[in-house]
Amino acid sequence: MSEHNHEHHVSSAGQLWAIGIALTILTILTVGLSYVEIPAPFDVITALTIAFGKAFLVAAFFMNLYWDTKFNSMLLIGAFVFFFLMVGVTLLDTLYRNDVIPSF
Amino acid sequence: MGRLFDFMLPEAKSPTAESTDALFHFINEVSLVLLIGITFALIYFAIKYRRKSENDETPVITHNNTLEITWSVVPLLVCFVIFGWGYSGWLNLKSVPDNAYEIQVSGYKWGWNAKYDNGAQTLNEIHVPEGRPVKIVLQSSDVLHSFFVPDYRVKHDVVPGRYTYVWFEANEVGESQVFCTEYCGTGHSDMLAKIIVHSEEDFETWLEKNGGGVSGTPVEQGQQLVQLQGCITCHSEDGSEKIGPTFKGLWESEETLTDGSTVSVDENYIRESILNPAAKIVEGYGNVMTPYEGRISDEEITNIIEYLKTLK
Amino acid sequence: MATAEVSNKKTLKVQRFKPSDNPTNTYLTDEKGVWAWMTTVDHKKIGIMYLVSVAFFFAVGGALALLLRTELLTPAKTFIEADAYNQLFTLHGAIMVFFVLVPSIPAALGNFIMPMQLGAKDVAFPKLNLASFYIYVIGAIFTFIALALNGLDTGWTFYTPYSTQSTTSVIWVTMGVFILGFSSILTGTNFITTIHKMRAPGITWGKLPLNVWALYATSIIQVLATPVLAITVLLLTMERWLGFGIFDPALGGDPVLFQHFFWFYSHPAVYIMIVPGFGIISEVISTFSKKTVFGYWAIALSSLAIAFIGFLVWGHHMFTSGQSAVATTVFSFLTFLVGIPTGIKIFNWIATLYKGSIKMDTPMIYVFIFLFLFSIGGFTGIMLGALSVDIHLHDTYYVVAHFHYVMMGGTLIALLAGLHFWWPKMTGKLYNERLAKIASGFIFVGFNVTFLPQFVMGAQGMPRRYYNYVDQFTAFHQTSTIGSYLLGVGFLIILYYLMHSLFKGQKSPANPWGSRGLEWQATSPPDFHNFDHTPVVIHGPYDYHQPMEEFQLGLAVDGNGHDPESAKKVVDEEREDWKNYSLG
Amino acid sequence: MSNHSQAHPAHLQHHFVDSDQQFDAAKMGMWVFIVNEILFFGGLFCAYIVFRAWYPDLFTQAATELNTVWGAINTLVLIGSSLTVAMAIRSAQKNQIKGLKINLLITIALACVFLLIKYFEYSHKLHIGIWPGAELYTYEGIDHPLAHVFFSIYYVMTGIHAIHIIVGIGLMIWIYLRAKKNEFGSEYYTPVEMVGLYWHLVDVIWIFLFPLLYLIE
Repeated sequence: MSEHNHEHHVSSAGQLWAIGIALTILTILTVGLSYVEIPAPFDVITALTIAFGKAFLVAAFFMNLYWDTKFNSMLLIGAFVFFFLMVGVTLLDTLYRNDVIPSF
Repeated sequence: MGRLFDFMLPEAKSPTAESTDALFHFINEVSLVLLIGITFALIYFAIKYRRKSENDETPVITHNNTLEITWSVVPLLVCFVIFGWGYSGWLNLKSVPDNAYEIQVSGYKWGWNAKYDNGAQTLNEIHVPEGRPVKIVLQSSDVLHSFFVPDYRVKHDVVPGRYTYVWFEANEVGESQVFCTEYCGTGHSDMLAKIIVHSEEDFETWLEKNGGGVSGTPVEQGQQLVQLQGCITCHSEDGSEKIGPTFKGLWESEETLTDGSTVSVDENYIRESILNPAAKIVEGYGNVMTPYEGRISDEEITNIIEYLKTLK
Repeated sequence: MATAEVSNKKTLKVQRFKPSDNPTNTYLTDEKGVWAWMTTVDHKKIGIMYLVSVAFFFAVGGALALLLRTELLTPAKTFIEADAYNQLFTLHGAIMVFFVLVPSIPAALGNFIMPMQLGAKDVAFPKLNLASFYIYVIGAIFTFIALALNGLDTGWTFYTPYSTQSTTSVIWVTMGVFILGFSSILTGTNFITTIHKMRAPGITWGKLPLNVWALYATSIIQVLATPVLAITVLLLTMERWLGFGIFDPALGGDPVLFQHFFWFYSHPAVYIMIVPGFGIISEVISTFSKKTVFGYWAIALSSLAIAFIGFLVWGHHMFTSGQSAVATTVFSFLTFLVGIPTGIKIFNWIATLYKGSIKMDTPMIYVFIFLFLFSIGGFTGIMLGALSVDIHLHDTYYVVAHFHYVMMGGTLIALLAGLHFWWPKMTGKLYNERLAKIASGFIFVGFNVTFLPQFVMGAQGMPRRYYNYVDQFTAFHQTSTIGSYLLGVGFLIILYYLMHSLFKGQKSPANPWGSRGLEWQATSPPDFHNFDHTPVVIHGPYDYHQPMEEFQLGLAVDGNGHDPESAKKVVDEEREDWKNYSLG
Repeated sequence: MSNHSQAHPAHLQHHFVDSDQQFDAAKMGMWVFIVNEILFFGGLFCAYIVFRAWYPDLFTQAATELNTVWGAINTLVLIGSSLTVAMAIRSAQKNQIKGLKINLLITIALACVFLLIKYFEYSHKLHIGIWPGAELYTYEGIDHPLAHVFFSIYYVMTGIHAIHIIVGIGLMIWIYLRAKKNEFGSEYYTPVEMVGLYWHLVDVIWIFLFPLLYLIE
């Protein structure tokens, strides 16, 4: 029975509100940017970057990962890694169906 | 040649088989050596180090890095060789020679329909010339099938809504078996075909004789159509029992449906049963037929009906 | 009384707790009656309930297999119709995969043994554990409803568009599989947490039994892969019900995408089935050689390597499916990489035997059978990973033989090894060793007679899932059928002597095999709380050169060891001192 | 094993050594559960990405049918509820039971607002013929043969998310009732924190769903 004996982190109210406001601003930003004409791949990239930023804020400060054991953060990162592997490898098929012979 | 595992493979009848067979034998032989080694070690250790008393002392051997690395790296290298070998053989299976003769083959539940460049059609027989690369372009009209010719070591899934292909070069006159290897329902194991290899001249003659598709009177055309469209895979013409009701005596008969009602067989009933078979199912049969909507013209339906009228 | 230094340099006051050979109070006597069993949160009882269910489903799936083999005695119809045959092989596959192989070792044996190997009183979430059992039962009920309605004829793989067009009860089964998936997910979640948080003092990662390592790797796969299965069958249900258009080409979908989704779970699922088997082999081989496992870390970490690489090879089920050439190449390459850690394990196990003190009791016989059969399964797997050869062998009986060698010759034989190994622990009874050896002979011979001919006819071109076949394969099929009957006889013998042992068997001592494993330092059968004390571990689980007494240590406290403060009591003495503890 | 020691707190289950171990185990179990939720939605995102890569036109055309303003408002509603649930945990940690209850009630209310907006979005679409699946889909405003595929993906993603919201509401009502019985405080608030983690996860998923579905025209 290992790795305990730590103090539970208690966030201050100001801190939580600051995160909440940051998330609100990012939401307004991403909606605003959707009305701006950004060339093709970059619109998605911006929107997803903002989304990942928001997800990071929620995970790190609302879900307390910032103060938690590293292992729980690893679990979250691991989940995303496997998700990207799944998508990436599936796209290896779906994007390259027309190449009769592998083009590398 | 006489390799140890020759008995496992059917005789190769296409150059596409060469690389595959060589690799098959190589893996089998390496595996056999390793398996004998493993089995020998197991038996030898079990006898040599059998327990003599309950107080036996055993040495503490936790690990040995040299050994660990050896039996990791050596198999890895062998695996790389196998990968490269398999990859190059597979590239050959994908690269169709430019002069290949093209045949359109369509899989359906449950048969294979082949169309040739001059309009000739065959059912469950694919006629090919000897000594010339043949490209089979595959399509499916219902579910997944898979086109497999063991003699040529080629196989590819037949996917609805897409074209796929295999190629081979038959190097002797004769017949080769075609199997469907993707499960497709009741008649999956009956979805067989033969590849019939003619010499180059015989093939040209055969092609000319059968060119131009269906011909003749409406009844004659109908008779050819029930063959080519694969109707006779499931519906017999002589009254014998198959997956669907027989054609013999069908015309103007009374059929009892699964919901208990009866219907008399007329033009419109037959037309509906071809285009939308699920609408009325005859009692005692399953709803397994593929709808022919979009795959058959009105004229062809009329000809089939004319032919069915003759099957008293 | 003495003190022992454990992992984090903490010195604990310990004493020896020798397990009694005649326990009066065990988990079997603790709470009796059907209701007490059905509502229990005890991991041991839940494990037993899983074991009984798995045995039941195995009997059903096995009976279906015998029917299939009987039908295949003749090239045309022998005694059942094509549609019935298609339903039988679908059910055989679905039952064996979802109801037997996936839960067999982790949920049945793992549930019983793993917390004991950690020196824990239970898994981290006992109620969740019971819930996963009932979810499993509900999933099974859904499947049986499907059988009572129209059955299922899609093959266990549910390939679209056949599965969206089939007139059988596909939705009931997909919902059953959806529900069943959650049972697997919850077990995995429970095990990961248990292994991290519930280890007894002294069990560092380097002293974790290899069975626990294997279950850890398995649980990771379960948690990561099973949700994708859930979403796949959910989308398939929607495809059938509403015509979603994601998988059915007639509606604009892509059938190959379905195969990606399906195999993203179902290939790792193969490792969910086999990796726990590896754990059992490590335990048994060490015990019956009385020797430290050779290459502990190689075996432990190769399980994790298999778990990881196993996620990236699913496309080798799809070499002929029409996936892109790039994907095919990458999948083939990665497939060879996943073969290596498996090979490493086999070599390490054999090296463990070297200079051991080998006793060929029934569990060890099954380990030998495993090593032989699984090697064949592995080699033929390499064969199927090679691109050009796989084109020829894909979807033939060669593949059927290959996965039976891996799943039955591997997982099921490992399960039998584990069952015979831990049977005295679970029931407190010994079984008839002579009958057990005879049965293992039947199984070994029967298995090879059944499946070796399938390699040959597969390579000759015999496709799988065939009701009728061409005449040239008759002899192979008939040999195979005879072998399957021998297998059936073997399993009946096992059923007989295990039942006999349960009711009339000789009483087992606490540790009949002289194992150093922590689970053997409890009574047989164990107490409700597994141990009467909090175990303290100072040696690795396979340190056969250390005296048995030093594997029987526990926190020395007044009372029962439940005092939460006692775990933290640090006694200020030197390490050497613990050796002076009184053996009385 | 009968006599539990006197020092045992009421919430401590028999198989744990102490409260810390119990809390850590629960939290880790919850994170493992979150991992599998991510992979669960991951399957849907994968289908989304594959179809988007195949038919980019379909996605940009079809997304115009989704109302960005309501989507954005719903995003803010969920962010607000995440904030209040974080405040609820803080209240529990500081032994402020009243604050815990008030924050839970606000969270439940915001979750209901989210569902209400979702209800209006759904009913509007169903009204004009945008149904999930090819069989029921009748809307003709989008000139693309696979328009039904986009909306199938839209409905299944937002639908499963909405089911998570409903489950979350149920869990918070349960926590609220337990809080009313004074079961939580600075010594023991594990269930509050677990439900909080779940709720934040639901929020994070929506944070990705919103730009991918609503903001791509």
